[in-house]
Amino acid sequence: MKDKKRAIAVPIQSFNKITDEIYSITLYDQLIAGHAHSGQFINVLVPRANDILWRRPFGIHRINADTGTFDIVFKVVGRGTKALTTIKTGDKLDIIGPLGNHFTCPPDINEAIMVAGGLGIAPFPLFIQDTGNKNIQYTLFYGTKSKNQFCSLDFFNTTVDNRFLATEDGSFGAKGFITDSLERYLKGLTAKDGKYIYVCGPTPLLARVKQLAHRFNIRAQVSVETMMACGFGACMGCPVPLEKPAKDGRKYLLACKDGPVFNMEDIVFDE
Amino acid sequence: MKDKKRAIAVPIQSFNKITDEIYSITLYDQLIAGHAHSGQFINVLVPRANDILWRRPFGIHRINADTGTFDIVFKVVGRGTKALTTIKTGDKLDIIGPLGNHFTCPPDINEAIMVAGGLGIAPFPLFIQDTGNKNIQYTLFYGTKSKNQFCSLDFFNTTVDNRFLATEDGSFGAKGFITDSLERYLKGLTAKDGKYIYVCGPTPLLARVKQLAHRFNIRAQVSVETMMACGFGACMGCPVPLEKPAKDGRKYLLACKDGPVFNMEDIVFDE
Amino acid sequence: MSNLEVKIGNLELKNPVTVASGTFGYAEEFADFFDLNLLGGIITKTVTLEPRHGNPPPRIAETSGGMLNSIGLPNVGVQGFITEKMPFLRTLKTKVIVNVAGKVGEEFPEIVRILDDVDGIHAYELNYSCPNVKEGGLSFSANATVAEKLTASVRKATTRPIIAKLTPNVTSISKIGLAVENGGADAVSAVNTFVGMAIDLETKKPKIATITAGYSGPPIKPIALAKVFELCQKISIPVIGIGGIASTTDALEFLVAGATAIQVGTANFYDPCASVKIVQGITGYCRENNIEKISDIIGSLNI
Amino acid sequence: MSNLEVKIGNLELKNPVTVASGTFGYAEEFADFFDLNLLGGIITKTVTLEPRHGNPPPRIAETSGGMLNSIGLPNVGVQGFITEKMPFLRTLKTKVIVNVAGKVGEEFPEIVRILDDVDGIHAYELNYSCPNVKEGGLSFSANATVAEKLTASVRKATTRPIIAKLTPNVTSISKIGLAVENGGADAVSAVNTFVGMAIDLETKKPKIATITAGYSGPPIKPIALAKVFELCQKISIPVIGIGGIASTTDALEFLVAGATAIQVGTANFYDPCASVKIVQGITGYCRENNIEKISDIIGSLNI
Ligand SMILES: Cc1cc2nc3c(=O)[nH]c(=O)nc-3n(C[C@H](O)[C@H](O)[C@H](O)COP(=O)(O)OP(=O)(O)OC[C@H]3O[C@@H](n4cnc5c(N)ncnc54)[C@H](O)[C@@H]3O)c2cc1C
Ligand SMILES: Cc1cc2nc3c(=O)[nH]c(=O)nc-3n(C[C@H](O)[C@H](O)[C@H](O)COP(=O)(O)OP(=O)(O)OC[C@H]3O[C@@H](n4cnc5c(N)ncnc54)[C@H](O)[C@@H]3O)c2cc1C
Ligand SMILES: Cc1cc2nc3c(=O)[nH]c(=O)nc-3n(C[C@H](O)[C@H](O)[C@H](O)COP(=O)(O)O)c2cc1C
Ligand SMILES: Cc1cc2nc3c(=O)[nH]c(=O)nc-3n(C[C@H](O)[C@H](O)[C@H](O)COP(=O)(O)O)c2cc1C
Ligand code: FES
Ligand code: FES
Repeated sequence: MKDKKRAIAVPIQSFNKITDEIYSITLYDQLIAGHAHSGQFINVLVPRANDILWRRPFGIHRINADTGTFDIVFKVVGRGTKALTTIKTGDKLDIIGPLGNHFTCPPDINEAIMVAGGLGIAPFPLFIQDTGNKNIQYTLFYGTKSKNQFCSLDFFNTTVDNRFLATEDGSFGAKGFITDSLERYLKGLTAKDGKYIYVCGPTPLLARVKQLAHRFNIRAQVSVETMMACGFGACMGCPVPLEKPAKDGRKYLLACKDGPVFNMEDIVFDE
Repeated sequence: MKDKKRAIAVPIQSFNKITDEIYSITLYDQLIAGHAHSGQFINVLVPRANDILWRRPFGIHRINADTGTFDIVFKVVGRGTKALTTIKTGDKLDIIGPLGNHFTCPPDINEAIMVAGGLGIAPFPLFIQDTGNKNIQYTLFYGTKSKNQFCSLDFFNTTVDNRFLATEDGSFGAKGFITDSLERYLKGLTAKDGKYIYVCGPTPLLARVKQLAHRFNIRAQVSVETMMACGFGACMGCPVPLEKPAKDGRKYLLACKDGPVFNMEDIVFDE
Repeated sequence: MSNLEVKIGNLELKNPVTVASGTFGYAEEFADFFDLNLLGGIITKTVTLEPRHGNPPPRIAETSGGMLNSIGLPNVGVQGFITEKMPFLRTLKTKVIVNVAGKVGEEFPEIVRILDDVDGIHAYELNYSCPNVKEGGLSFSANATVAEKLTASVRKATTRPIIAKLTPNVTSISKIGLAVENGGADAVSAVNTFVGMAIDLETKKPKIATITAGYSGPPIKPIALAKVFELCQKISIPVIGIGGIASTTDALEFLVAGATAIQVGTANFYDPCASVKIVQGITGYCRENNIEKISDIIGSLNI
Repeated sequence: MSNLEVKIGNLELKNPVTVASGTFGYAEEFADFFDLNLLGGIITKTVTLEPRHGNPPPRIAETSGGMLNSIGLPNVGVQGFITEKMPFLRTLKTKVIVNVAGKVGEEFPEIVRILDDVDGIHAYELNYSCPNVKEGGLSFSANATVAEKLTASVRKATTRPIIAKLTPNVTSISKIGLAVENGGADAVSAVNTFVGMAIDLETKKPKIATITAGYSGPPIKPIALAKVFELCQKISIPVIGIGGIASTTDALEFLVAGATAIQVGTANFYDPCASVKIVQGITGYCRENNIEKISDIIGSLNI
């Protein structure tokens, strides 16, 4: 989908604290609810407190085409997300979106291995909604710091075939990094055809998954996060370094315009 | 009273919209409730929205020594006062105060002629509370732009002997400037001994009252407003020009430290 | 309707509101958001002789109310610009000003000569002042002699209007302004970004890969306005004001200080319609204040 | 407890947190708010040879997150300072640094000579850089030769440490830094305010009576930090960092960039306890990060 870009004030249908420091917002926008795909994001003008300059990007988490609404989930990590907690149901939120490209499913896929770290879970409900009509087995690897940091588990209860959870402090699921669970799983796989990894999360997790995908020779798509001043290709502030120059000679692609989803093998993580 | 300066977070006992764009806040602080005098002010750290840097000064409007509370009243005129409307009862407000000097009554006073323009009404309830034990006749001249801009009229109903109200648009009281009413009143006065003018309001009003006080040869005290970066004598940003150099040679006094109350005849209005 | 037209040399803008180089891409990035033809003019991202990749990440950081950037002038080079970007720009019914920069002085007239054969370009802005490239960059407009010579060399290469974009990171911006005026510039634009820096305390690394970077946005406005005022007092050619302009009030302040036109920069990022809102705001201001022509405001500072 | 001591020449501060001239009065103004002896040092409002009235109002204006001031150095003059302000300052158990300025160059050593007979003064800060006085002001530190000579003349007048306070309104602050180092300064402090301006659209008047004014507060921090970093890279004497410092994080960024100490300025106005909070914040930071001595942080930038 090539979307016409738009800055629009959309009604806040509901705003909820869903777990420790994590909130969800349901926004009414027929266009996004009708057309957006997993990996795409919106860029939100947060309330102008705390000397904030830029918008803040958030992935489209889930859509409800019937009600014309969609959800984002976010975690309070700094001044922008803190300011965002002051919104109220009934207000409008000024957003730009849908922005960016999205995850894609190759025709030969039989298993989607989703790997999420923390709020990296954001695109995956929509991923399942997007692709649910295909004959795919869904396997979810989802790790957080601690028990009270998971979100949308209900959704995944009924939609994924396999679920691996881990917490760094061991308060829920396996103790340790979710990539350890992933590694065990990949080791145990007999056939690799038709398996595909989709990953979103903090950079160290992405870098580790890249190693694993390479080692086990499984294709992977990744949704990256970078700082974004604009989100729509105007500032050139969001470069993603490439393993080797693109066909047009570029050494960097732009996370907001050429991404946020990339083929794992194409890009470099600076760790 | 020579107060020890203090920056303190005081509980917001209540916060109310009292009329068009005008709000009152009741704050709990035994020291101010017990000791402050009319003309003194507090300097308020408003919620840090809208790129605000400085505190905002507000006069102490009224005190309730029994409950240990005092009121300020303010009008929304810009970004600071707008941000101030987001406070909530039960929160704390970070203030510095009491600051500044105050109105004084000479022993020979028999009539206090209070002249207020708009929010210049702020110090006068406390003025009456301060001086009410003396044998003074209180005359109030109170002008605003329009009917819905008056505040604390109830208080004055029961405390002043004479009341003159005016609005610029004629929607309440006399039509025109309150200084016109004052001029008529001063013209009608037979004896001038023991009469004293106390005035607070926008600079053009002060300048006009200065002329009248001079013309009718009545002593006057004025509470001035200037921009204030600190409010406690540190920035030297609030100079008030003197008619003639002070005893120590100074050409300017500081509104926050030497004022905000001055003898009308000592200071120059730049209009 | 008030007359909002202004003239920069013999370049006529329908209104004084333009957009700053590097903050508006090649205009196409904003075409979905509003009718670009409502703007007085568009200034492109800097074009260089050869294509450039730009600097490694991180290139941007948000500060208190402003931002740092060290993008490093990534662009497809002048030939790529002509084939890839000009076709869209040529469809616009507003003035197109191409911002150019050379690695060395000689490249400036060279690029301008190449572009001079291309239709649909109305003027050049010479980026003498990017603090984020190793080669040249700042130095072109930190030294009056260099700036004058460079301008004179470009002057010989084109009859189209040339606007010298000045750095604020100098002791006396008006000295540089006088130098480029002598060199034959039709106008100056000021200011480019300030050299700034931020540090990530956790990693103890600079927040931008190139250590220092260009500082922009609302926090620079008071300094930019003082620089623009200084230029307006001292030089005879028009001054285009830039620096932290985010609202109609900001824009009008620059005009009152003497700027003939303004550029909206960083504000485009968080509000892609910021520039057109300022066009509307100025229109409204003139109507409400019965201002017949915008030139009545320009330089109307009451001192 | 970590060791927070730092040395500025042979001046020992118990911690690197001091307060900027003109933002802390003569310390007495803040005595009610907290125990002044917790600070590393106190820098007084500028003292001049003769008393000064200061500039006419309006002297201050609030901008987006920052402020403009043109106070004009009102003060009681050096004799008044000695009789009226020193008695209180002498009671303090922290270092007292007297900031001095001359109308003409010769007044600097003259004032310092007068103060040199006075007990309780630990160092001088030379205000070469006030943008708000007609006489001299900026020019003393905008020119390297002038700055060097002036410093040398003060050097001859005293054995107490001298700190040259530099203006940021120059092309190369490190050139001036080198000059005052050569002139014999024990340290530099940077930066003073930036030349800035704001206009009241309704009256079309500048918001400050002197038209341009000094810009300070959080918005200048990124530029100030870049200037301090430049100085630390290029000169050998200690640098005291100033500019928009309002939090512990801000202060630590300057130390990491190489500053030996810092000054809290504009933040004192809205939070009179800002400086002591930073002392506490740095103490806490060192404890949590097992930093034995503050000098391990200074200049620890990871590049
Ligand atoms: C395409 C995209 C989709 C995203 N989707 C989600 C989502 O669905 N849910 C969610 O909670 N978060 C998401 N993020 C991250 C989110 O944008 C940041 O957490 C948010 O911008 C932080 O704002 P802040 O002001 O609270 O943090 P700041 O105070 O600005 O910074 C706090 C920390 O967050 C980091 N940070 C700030 N901005 C960004 C950014 N744009 N990208 C990455 N890190 C940043 C900073 O480096 C810093 O470490 C997404 C980011 C991108 C680029
Ligand atoms: C000693 C003193 C006592 C005061 N008491 C009261 C009071 O009891 N009730 C009340 O409503 N107001 C009072 N004021 C005025 C009040 O401080 C200003 O209205 C307020 O600071 C404006 O803040 P703002 O951010 O909303 O306005 P801004 O957006 O900062 O400015 C809006 C307008 O208000 C003016 N203004 C801003 N700050 C001040 C200031 N410190 N003094 C005067 N004008 C200013 C500006 O020039 C501008 O025209 C008092 C002022 C002083 C100095
Ligand atoms: C992300 C970014 C990229 C920029 N790129 C360029 C550029 O390519 N060429 C140029 O002349 N100026 C460039 N600038 C400077 C702007 O054109 C402008 O001069 C500066 O940002 C000040 O204006 P502002 O505060 O409104 O942003 C860039 C600024 C930013 C923030
Ligand atoms: C109101 C005000 C008055 C000042 N007066 C002086 C002064 O008398 N002497 C001086 O050297 N610097 C003076 N300064 C400059 C400060 O000391 C400091 O260098 C500058 O404000 C930058 O720091 P900041 O951003 O933390 O305020 C003054 C600054 C302000 C805001
Ligand atoms: S965020 Fe601006 S180009 Fe990607
Ligand atoms: S407001 Fe700072 S000295 Fe008066």
